[in-house]
Amino acid sequence: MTEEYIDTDPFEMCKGCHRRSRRSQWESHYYVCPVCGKYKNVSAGYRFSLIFDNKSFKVINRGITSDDPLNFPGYKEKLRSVKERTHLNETAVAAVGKISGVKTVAVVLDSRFFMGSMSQAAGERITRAIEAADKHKLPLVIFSASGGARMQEGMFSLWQMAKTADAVEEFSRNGGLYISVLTHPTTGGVTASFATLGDITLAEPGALIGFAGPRVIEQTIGKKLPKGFQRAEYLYQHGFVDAIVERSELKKTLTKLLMLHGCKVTGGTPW
Amino acid sequence: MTEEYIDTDPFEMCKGCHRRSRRSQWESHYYVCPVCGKYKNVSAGYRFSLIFDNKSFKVINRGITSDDPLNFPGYKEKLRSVKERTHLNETAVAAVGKISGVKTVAVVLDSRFFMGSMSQAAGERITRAIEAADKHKLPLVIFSASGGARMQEGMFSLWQMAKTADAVEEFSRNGGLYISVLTHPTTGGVTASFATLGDITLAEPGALIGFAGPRVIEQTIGKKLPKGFQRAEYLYQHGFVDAIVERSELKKTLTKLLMLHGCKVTGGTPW
Amino acid sequence: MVDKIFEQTERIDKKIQDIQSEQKELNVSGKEDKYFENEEKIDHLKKLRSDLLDQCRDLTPEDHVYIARLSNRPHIKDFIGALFTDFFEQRGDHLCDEDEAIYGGIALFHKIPVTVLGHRKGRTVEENVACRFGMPSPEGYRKAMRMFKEAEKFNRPIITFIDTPGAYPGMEAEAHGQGEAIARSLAMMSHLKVPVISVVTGEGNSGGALALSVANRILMLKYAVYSVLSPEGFCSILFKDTSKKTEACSLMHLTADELYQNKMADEIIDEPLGGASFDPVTVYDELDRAIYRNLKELQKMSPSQLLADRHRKFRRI
Amino acid sequence: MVDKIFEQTERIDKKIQDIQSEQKELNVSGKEDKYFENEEKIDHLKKLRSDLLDQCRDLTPEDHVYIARLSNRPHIKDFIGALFTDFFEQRGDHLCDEDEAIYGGIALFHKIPVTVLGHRKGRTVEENVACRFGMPSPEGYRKAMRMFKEAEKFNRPIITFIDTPGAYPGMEAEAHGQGEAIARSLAMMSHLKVPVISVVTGEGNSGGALALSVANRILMLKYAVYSVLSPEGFCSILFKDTSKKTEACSLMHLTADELYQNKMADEIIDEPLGGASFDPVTVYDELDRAIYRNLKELQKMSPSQLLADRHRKFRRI
Ligand SMILES: [Zn+2]
Ligand SMILES: [Zn+2]
Repeated sequence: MTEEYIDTDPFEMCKGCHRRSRRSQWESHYYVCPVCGKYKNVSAGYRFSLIFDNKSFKVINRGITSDDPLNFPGYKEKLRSVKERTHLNETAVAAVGKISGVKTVAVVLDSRFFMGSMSQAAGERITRAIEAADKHKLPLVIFSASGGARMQEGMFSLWQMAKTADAVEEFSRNGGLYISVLTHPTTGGVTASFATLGDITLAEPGALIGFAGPRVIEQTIGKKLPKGFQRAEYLYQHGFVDAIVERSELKKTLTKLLMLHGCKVTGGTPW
Repeated sequence: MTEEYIDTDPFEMCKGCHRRSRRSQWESHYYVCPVCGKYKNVSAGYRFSLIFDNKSFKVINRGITSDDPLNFPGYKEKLRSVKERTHLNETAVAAVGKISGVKTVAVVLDSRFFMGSMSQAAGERITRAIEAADKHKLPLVIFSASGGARMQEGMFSLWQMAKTADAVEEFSRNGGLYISVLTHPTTGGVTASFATLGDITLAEPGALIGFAGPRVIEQTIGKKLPKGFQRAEYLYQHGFVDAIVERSELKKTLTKLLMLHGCKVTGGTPW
Repeated sequence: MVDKIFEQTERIDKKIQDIQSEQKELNVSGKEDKYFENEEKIDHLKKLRSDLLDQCRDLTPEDHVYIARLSNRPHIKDFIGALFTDFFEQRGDHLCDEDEAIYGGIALFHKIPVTVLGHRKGRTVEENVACRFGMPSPEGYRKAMRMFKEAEKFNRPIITFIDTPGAYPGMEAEAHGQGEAIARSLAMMSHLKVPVISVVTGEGNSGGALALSVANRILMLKYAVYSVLSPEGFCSILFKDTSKKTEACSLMHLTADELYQNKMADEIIDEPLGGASFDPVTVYDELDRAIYRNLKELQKMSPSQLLADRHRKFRRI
Repeated sequence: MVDKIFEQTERIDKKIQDIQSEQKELNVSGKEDKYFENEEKIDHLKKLRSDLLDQCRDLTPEDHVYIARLSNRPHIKDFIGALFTDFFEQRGDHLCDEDEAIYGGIALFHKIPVTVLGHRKGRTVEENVACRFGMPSPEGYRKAMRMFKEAEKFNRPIITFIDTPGAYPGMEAEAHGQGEAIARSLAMMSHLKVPVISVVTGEGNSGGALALSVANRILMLKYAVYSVLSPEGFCSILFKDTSKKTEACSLMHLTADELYQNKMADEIIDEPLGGASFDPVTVYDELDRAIYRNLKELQKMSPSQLLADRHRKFRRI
């Protein structure tokens, strides 16, 4: 499965330093800018291939796609054009695969699809993934990224918060292990539901993580926010994130955490 | 039962305003200074007669008295002299009686006995009172007041914190109702154990309530504490106390709370 | 539109009051001509007022938002005062601080001990500031969770009142984990073993409203609104243009009727023409009956049935 | 007394080191006379050192307090590094803030996943300040409670390391409920369904130490102390005179031996003459064996047996 952009330009620009690097360079650096170190958003497929053994995994719940519950003017058309442009069909993709030999359910929110906004379909995919992990007693890893609610779906979007939080709580009460990985940006309803309910919370360096958006806060308090506020490092400092993990170290860290929670991992302890 | 000081002077001085008022005046004002409103510490017997119907109650666990577990020089003698002077035999007194018809276990810490410091005997009396409430499924009310640990009993004093907290937790898990009433002063280990574990926390006006003593804090931070810090009103403001209750209103408030927790109270709802 | 009507009714009400106080004096002094002249005036004004309010039969969603936010609309303290007895306030999250934007405690509802709580906007300017106009900090949600847990321990039904512009977007709120506090409240509510009834009384915006309304039954006052975000926020995100509020309100499906159609509101509590503030008592009466009826139904369920019932409600969305 | 001995041993150690580095050069340059002369000096110094430490066989309780507080004594991070593998740090109370005075996470102990945590004093000045010399705020105790709950969920044994002058006496700590945080930790620990082992490694003072040590087994390093309050605080309360520290230390029954006699410490971990810092590895070895043995015993118990065992321990005091 591939969901990468199709593009023939062999170079790609960094949104941080605006320097262009070769695609091969980006790839060998895990899509972290070889020049300035800024993290690039990556696709669900890439995430899965990064953590699952032999890049092998099975996508689940792919049939669930966004509806238009409020008959919102222009939404159907926009959905269609975003799907065509991004080659994605929803912001959340779920898959089952093995992490160092441990069968695991993983979900990735892809912020390139409607800025990772929470739709009914995304909420349903996430909920079903949690339910699958619960049913089969598998560990759960969710890579969050979201700009907030899908406005065009109104309350149907908002209620996904309750639905997913309910599912995580049930999973947790049944003893399930849930590792939440916060990636850039994780804001709004996603931050206020499943993303902050992990047993372990990891974050990628520099990721923006918060409930209210920085602009809204600035408008409310009437001043500029200090540099670094709501960044992964800030949350680590204040203890809402257990560890900041480089993308290149992610699989190792997940493996270690699975082992520490009693899973039988294969292939030694390379940390 | 009476544990009042025996004194023939018909007047008594207020420690707040240093004015002398008639004993009868003090009594009709619930031992709140008729001049300045400062709360006077009162005996366990007085507390019981204030809350229990017909001033009728049965003291329990009175046989448990302070030992000298560390063979601390002079402690036995000091215990003897304090007992003689105060006509008390320990800081904690427990009793069973009816509050507006509801059979209830109550404990009072009397700060006139060794400044209400926690001894092994006091901890044992409190624990047994909690266990009695648990066994007979009765509500529990504890009036705390303490200067901290009984130094002469060392670790035997400290461990009363764990013992009493354990008892409250067990009582609570079995569904028991515990109303904690914080009176002047509640500090140290008592604050850090049963006193702050109530389902409902009440406090008397102006009571000093804290873990560390004000002097220790001032020494640590190197400046004077602001007026009102660690007072009942401050804790109410910061949400660690549900209500500040005048002594004259105490029985009414307890009755209301018993009723709100499903107890059948007698005599209407006079609030 | 409705703001114009309310401006006029307010003026008329003022006039009626003035004349009525004059009438009292006239009644004493005995100037009958003037007295009857005034009576006619009053009748005329009342007719005017009634005609004006008649226009409120057909309100736009934006009008609903306007009414939902009226500061003279009944607030949490009014509802508690009218529907409950023997209220005992509970304070604080017992972790960090007291948040006045959430108000609640224990009370009797038809002699049944319940935990009742909700957003508090405050009425005076001082109260507004203390309550941040009903926008809770994480401490507020954790205070609510503390009350939920206690309600569960003592097997008390929970009744929440929803009226908030949303969670407070401030620096300290973020530093203290606003997102996680809301998430934990959602998770906890979803698994409460006691009946939970939520009443949307004013505006229910965003996660800040949802955090207190994962309920078995959601009742909405006729002019209350409940939405994914404030219409202003919605405009700025979707249209990058805050002037399109009228359009936004229509697109958002935020009125009680629309939510009822979408099966998010279970019941609508009628309000008089012009809204609850024109006759709060009738609203209290209907709300009282509705809560009582729903509570009695829910009390027949076992804890696991209550959980399943709540789960179904949110799972199917 | 012991401070004088340590001053001298430190000087001797310095001299030995100086000569030893000189020896290396001499070895190369081949000046044999000087070389053997130095060897004799070293032997003599080592004898002196050993004689000095011999005096540590008979230490006063005050000496124990001195040793327990030595900054070069093994700290939490040393113990975790020596006794555990695959440590993963957990941060924060997820309520208000991170408190560096409590340090901990998940790790393997003999391939068994455990939750390990304890007080952290820090070693450098910056660390000392960040950790408030091991004096936790309420956030620290709530962070510990978060770890306790997770340990219980995943059925992980808990091992805590005690080394604190007490809970931090500051304004914010009081405002955030220092007393209640400690109380809740005591209550929670008393009812944990997993094995809990506490190791007093340095000084364990007051409720701040007890809050992390409501354990099934309490092990104490030979020179660790555990007491109701710091000896200084004890003096100022009981004698209104801080110069009586020597007497206070003797009266307080705070040494491992005395606590063992009073059945508060279950086991004493031997330390070399002069204390753990003179040879940490032997201490790690013995501690490792002791924790392992106790853990294996506790793992045979059911959750309710573990609770009953812990309850008995504290109930009988
Ligand atoms: Zn770059
Ligand atoms: Zn006075």
